[in-house]
Amino acid sequence: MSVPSAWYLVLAAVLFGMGATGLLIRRNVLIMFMCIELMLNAVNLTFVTFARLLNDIGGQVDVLFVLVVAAAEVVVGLAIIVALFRRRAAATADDIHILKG
Amino acid sequence: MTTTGIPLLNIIVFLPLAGAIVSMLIPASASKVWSRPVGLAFALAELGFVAYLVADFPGGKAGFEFVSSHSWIGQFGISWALGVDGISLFLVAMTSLLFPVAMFGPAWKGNARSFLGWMFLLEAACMGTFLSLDLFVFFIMFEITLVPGYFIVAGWGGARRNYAAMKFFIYTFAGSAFLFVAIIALVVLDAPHNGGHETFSLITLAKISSSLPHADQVLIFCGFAVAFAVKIPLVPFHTWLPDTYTEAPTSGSMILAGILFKLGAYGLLRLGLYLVPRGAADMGPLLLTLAAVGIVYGSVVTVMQKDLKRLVAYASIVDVAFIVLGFFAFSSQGVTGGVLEMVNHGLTTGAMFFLVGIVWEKKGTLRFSELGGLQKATPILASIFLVVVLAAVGLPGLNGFVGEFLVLVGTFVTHRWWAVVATSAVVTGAIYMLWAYQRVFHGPMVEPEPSGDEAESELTGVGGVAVATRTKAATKVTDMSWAQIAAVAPLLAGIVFLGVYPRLFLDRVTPSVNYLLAHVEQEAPNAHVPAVTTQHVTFNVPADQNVLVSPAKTASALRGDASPAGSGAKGGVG
Amino acid sequence: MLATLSAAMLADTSGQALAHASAWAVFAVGAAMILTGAAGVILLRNPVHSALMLVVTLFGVALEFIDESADFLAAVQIIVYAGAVVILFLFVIMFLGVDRKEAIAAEPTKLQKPLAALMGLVVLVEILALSRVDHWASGAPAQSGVLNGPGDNVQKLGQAVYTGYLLPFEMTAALLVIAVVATVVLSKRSAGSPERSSQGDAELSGRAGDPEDSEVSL
Amino acid sequence: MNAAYLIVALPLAGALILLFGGRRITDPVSGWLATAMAAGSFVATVVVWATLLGRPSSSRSVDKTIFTWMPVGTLHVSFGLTLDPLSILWSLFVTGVGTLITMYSIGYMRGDPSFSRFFFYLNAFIFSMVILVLADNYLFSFLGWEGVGFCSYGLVGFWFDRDSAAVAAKKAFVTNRVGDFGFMVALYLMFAHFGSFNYSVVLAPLAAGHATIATSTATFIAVMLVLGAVAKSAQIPLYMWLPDAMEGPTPVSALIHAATMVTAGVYLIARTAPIIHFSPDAQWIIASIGAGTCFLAATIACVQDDIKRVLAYSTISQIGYMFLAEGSGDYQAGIYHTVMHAFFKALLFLAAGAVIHALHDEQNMKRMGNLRKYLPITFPAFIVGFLALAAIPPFDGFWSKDEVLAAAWHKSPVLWAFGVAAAGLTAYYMSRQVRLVFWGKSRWETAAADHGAAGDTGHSAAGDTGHSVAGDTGHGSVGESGHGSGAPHEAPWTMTVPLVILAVASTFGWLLNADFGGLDFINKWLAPIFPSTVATPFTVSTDTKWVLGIVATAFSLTGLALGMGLWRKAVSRPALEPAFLAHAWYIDEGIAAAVSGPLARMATRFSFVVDATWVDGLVNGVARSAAGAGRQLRRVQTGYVRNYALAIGIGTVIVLFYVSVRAGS
Repeated sequence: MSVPSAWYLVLAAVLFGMGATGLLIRRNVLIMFMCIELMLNAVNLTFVTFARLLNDIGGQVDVLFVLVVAAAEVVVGLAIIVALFRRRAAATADDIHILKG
Repeated sequence: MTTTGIPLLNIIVFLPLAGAIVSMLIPASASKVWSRPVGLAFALAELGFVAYLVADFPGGKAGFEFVSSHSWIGQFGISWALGVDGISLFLVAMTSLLFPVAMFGPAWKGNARSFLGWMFLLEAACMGTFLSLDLFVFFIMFEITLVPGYFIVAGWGGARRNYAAMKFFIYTFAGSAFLFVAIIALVVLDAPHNGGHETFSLITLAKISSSLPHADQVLIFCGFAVAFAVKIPLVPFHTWLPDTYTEAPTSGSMILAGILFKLGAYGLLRLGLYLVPRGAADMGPLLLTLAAVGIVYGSVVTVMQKDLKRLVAYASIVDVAFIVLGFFAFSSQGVTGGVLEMVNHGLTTGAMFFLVGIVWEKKGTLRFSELGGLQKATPILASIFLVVVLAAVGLPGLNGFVGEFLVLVGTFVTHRWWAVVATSAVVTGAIYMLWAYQRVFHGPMVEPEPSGDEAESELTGVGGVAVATRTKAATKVTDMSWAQIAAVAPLLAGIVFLGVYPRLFLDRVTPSVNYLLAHVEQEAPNAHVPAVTTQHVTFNVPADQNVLVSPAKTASALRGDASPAGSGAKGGVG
Repeated sequence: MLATLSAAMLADTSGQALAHASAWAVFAVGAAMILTGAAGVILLRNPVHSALMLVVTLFGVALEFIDESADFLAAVQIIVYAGAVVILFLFVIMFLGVDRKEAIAAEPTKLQKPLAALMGLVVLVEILALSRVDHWASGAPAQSGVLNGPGDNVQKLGQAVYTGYLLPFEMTAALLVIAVVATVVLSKRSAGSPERSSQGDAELSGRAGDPEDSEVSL
Repeated sequence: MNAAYLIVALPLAGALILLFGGRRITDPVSGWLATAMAAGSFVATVVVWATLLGRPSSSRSVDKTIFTWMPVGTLHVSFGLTLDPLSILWSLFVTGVGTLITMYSIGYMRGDPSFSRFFFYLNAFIFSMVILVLADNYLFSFLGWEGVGFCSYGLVGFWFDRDSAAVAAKKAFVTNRVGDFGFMVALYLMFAHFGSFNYSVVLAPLAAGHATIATSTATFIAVMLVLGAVAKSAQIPLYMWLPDAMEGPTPVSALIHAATMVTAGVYLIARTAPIIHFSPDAQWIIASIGAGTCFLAATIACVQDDIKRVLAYSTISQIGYMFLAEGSGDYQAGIYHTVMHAFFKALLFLAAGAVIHALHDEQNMKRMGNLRKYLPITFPAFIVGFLALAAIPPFDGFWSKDEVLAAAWHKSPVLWAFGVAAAGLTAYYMSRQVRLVFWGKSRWETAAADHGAAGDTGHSAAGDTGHSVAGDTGHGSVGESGHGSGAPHEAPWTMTVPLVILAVASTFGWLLNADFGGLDFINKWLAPIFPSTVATPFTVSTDTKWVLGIVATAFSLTGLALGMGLWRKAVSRPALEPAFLAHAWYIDEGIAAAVSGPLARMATRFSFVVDATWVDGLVNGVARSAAGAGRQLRRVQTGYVRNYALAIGIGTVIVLFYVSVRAGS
């Protein structure tokens, strides 16, 4: 038989954890976006694994949707970044803290 | 809807609102010419309608008259319900009388359109509060009063007006949170006893008030009590009052002291006693004690004030404590006296603040150390002030005495030592009022010297204006103008009339009060409403035994039909 | 190719061992790619390098998809992510000229980094712990169609998407349109606005006014 | 009987006209208007009296209700008049003396800028006083009670621009308010017990013997009412206001603070006799207060320098006699003395006013002297008043005081001893006064030289400054004769006519209640008010009366002889004028020190520390702590997106932890 599902799930969990950590550690907005992509991929991996485990095509369908949403998100997010950079050279996320109380 | 076919109460509530809108709509260019006449017309029209209401109100009836009820938010049992009974009748009358005086009597500067607009809005809200028969309407109206109150103080007040207005707003608004919770709790908890339907109707809620558990009633009453104690204000919730009154413009002080106080006292009576009688009966002794403490404490604090307006403000604390004392005596005389005190205090304090405002105009200061000997230059002002002072002190023949005496005698019947303690105000009241009068009007004429003392001007709240007016004061102090005399005349007439012939008032109030007390007696066995039959009273000195033994508590006795045996002839024929 | 191969191996009982071994091999390669790439993304200081490492991760994920016989998704993963998204990232990086190295060591808030690392670890542990919980899966038969039935993966996926998942599918379409519109609006330069205004700088960095002013004190 | 309404209505009308007329009613007109109204009231009283006299003695009580005042529940109070022997008797001398003094004031107050205000107060006073007396219930009577207090306030502080007058006015009012406290508490208990304030409900059944009342209740009501009476009548412990009240114009002192208002307490006690009857304790209290006051005030009067203050303390002392009589159960004697006192004390005050008037507002006796040569009418009038007050037969005071002392003897010889001692002192201080004022050297000539600069006592100095107001605008004949240069001169006829009338009354007034020959009109007249169920009758044998009368007269004559002898030439005798007496036993100062010291400090602390710091501070503390918490919490909002993300992450971790623990179990 193929590799047990647990391995995939552990792999996905590790990937998710790395993505989350990276999101919190890095200050470059673009890299933070990449970390989000990592987390999304971890989720996708989980979906596919469960689809196989449960013999359900729905998991793969969900992955398709996540792909679409991720694409849309990246597009809009990058547009925002471009708009921000146009107003000022905000190299990092920490330069923007207008909400400081 | 009404006996005469016109929706009188709706007119009374909405006419000032129309006045507010019209006042605001007058263009700025025409404001100088038109604002005052148009405002006066509205205020007098309102007064006319209220006068018609008073004249048309049937004497000797206990229930609500002129009731007007329309469903508003049906699914929650909220309706636009107005009605008037003996208790609210004269509060409405006083409101309609005091507002024109406050609007057009004292001098005020600034934007006439918005000033009159706020004042009319305030009048409408006050009318709505007094007349509402629906808790939802009551709450909304009660809260609306804060908005114009805030803007009048903050817009036309003294040097520290922003501080005062903010304090006033936050204090009373915090109290309102309790009111809101109490109302919601009452409505929700009462719903199962009303066939599962929520209702905000005062009358329906009162009918089922006995089915509410005792503990719930106490809690709900506490909510009411806190909210209204802040508004009244009862010691120790009073500290917003001196600041607000001192900083408010003369008109604002008149309205705040004359009418806004009464909203709280009225609420205590209408919501507290009427809707949760058992809670009221349980907490009654506490409020009585607070009132008695307030009378003594307020008197002591008032005596030492150094500023005329602050003194009048603190004196108000004593007066309103009398109102609360009367309410929670649970006797016919006490509650009626309390209601009369509400009207009295409106007239007296309204007039007092008006006159204080005139003193301020004349001298540019209100500190006692800078005043004195005014009677020489302003005999008419001094005489009118003296009448008002004597009314406040409780000289028989003026209104203050009737209310005070009824409150005290009514309290004595049920809680005698509280009454004895409260009577001490007769002495202290004379001390601080006459002291103030002496310092302002008697003695040699004092010419205030312009001083650069910052702390001083901050205390009196006069700021830079003082210096400007002082130079004027140094030249020549003139007596009151005819317009000012005309403005205060209605209040004086009320003061004298209620002192000499309060019967017009009492005949209409007493039935409602007795009805209320009968309700309390029936719903709350713990209230110990006396049957005002007095044969069984014994009083032992020095041991204070069971002082009041009244086995027969009959409703008829409560309504005042019964007279002591063998004395009916004299008392009744009268 | 690999997919068909492995599918054939699964069908063939005699080749079970081989299939088993190859599946493990694929998994291991994919896992290594994924972890290396992810580590590269979060640790490399140059954004361009990070983007390239992201590609490695995406390819690794695609490998795992193949290993799990999600052929279509593997293809889409490579086309959309590696082909479009990462290119977009690189384009923006180059376009904006922000391929400067980031000083990862410097951190304005002290606790941020250790806490973040700790949190990542705890999340990992918790997820693993949760994966031990098995009573959430009901084991009920699939609702949206079986995965292992006849027909190839693309056919079954298409069947599901255009029948049971039609409405969500349409909504993703709407979402994409909205995203396009949003992008156009966001990137459009408003007329007359200066390229980089000092005022904008102040606004965004929160230094427009001293916040102490707005205190309400009683 | 409808004339009764006129008794009340005429002074009221006069007061209202003068109030609204204000300064438009000029100098003499308002005075004459007020006099006419008072006289009309007197005439109406006489008519009512005559009508009552025409009735059998058992039906001489008529109630007339005007309208209902306060109807609330069982409380039912009316404006109503009761016309009975007691109220009519009081009304007679109030309106009678009131008319004379109003007339006297026309001359005395001439030229005062607030002339009509003065007469407004006088008429208002007479109105209030007749209300007090004629009311048919306690509450309406209380209205008059407070009304006279208000008029007293206005008249004592009439020259308001001098501080001493303003302070004295306030002190009088506030002290009376202490008494009102007692009055009001008595009213509450009366309502709680009887359900009414009407004399016909409260008193009539008791007086008729139909009802009884528990001793404790009777004591409490009586004691509380006596507290009111004590304040109004300036008895121990609330007498301090009366000497200060001499700051008012002299006619006011004569009318309000000697003849009428201060006897209101006597009236109240007489009226309440049916209740007091049930309380021996209360009777003892009243008698003791009376005896104590009459002696204490007499001692103080011996050393006063101010001509009016001597008379003021004398008034306090004499009212003590009235209380003594009432406490001893002989109400008629008390009332008899009240009426006689009204005559001779009004006479003394008016004569003193004439003296002051003649000396341009000099009130210090030490700066008078030898005035008998300059005041041909005032001098004999003053002497008549002096003899009457000193209880020298056959003048008024002798007869009435004799009856009072007989009653006191019956009650207790100790009380009697106080009374007799006070009688001796009275004769002494009055002869001292007469000596200082009318004999000796003309010290006013030198005094006039350093007029204003001098001033041993604050009061005479205050008198100077106060009256300079009137003097500036031409104060009657004083202004004409010029300051200090001209000799003292007799007052105008409007002032002397009342003097003469009162002097005649002081000489022959005693015939109204002579103890012999069936002339005891007052006793007979009042008999229906004080039946045996109200005042237990007692008789003192004629022999005892003789003895007592002779002893008392001996004391009086001794005092008179001592006073006349010791003060024949001396102006100052420090040994006889000890400071503690001049300072009235330091009682007033002691109270003032207590009030302005610790009490004021406590009040100040309440006002400016407790209220501002604690009560307000508590509330502000809540607000401040909320603001402070906000200020601290604000730091969490760094504005860094990653911090927020971390917070979200931590929250997620916590939720996941919870879920895994719960789900794992």
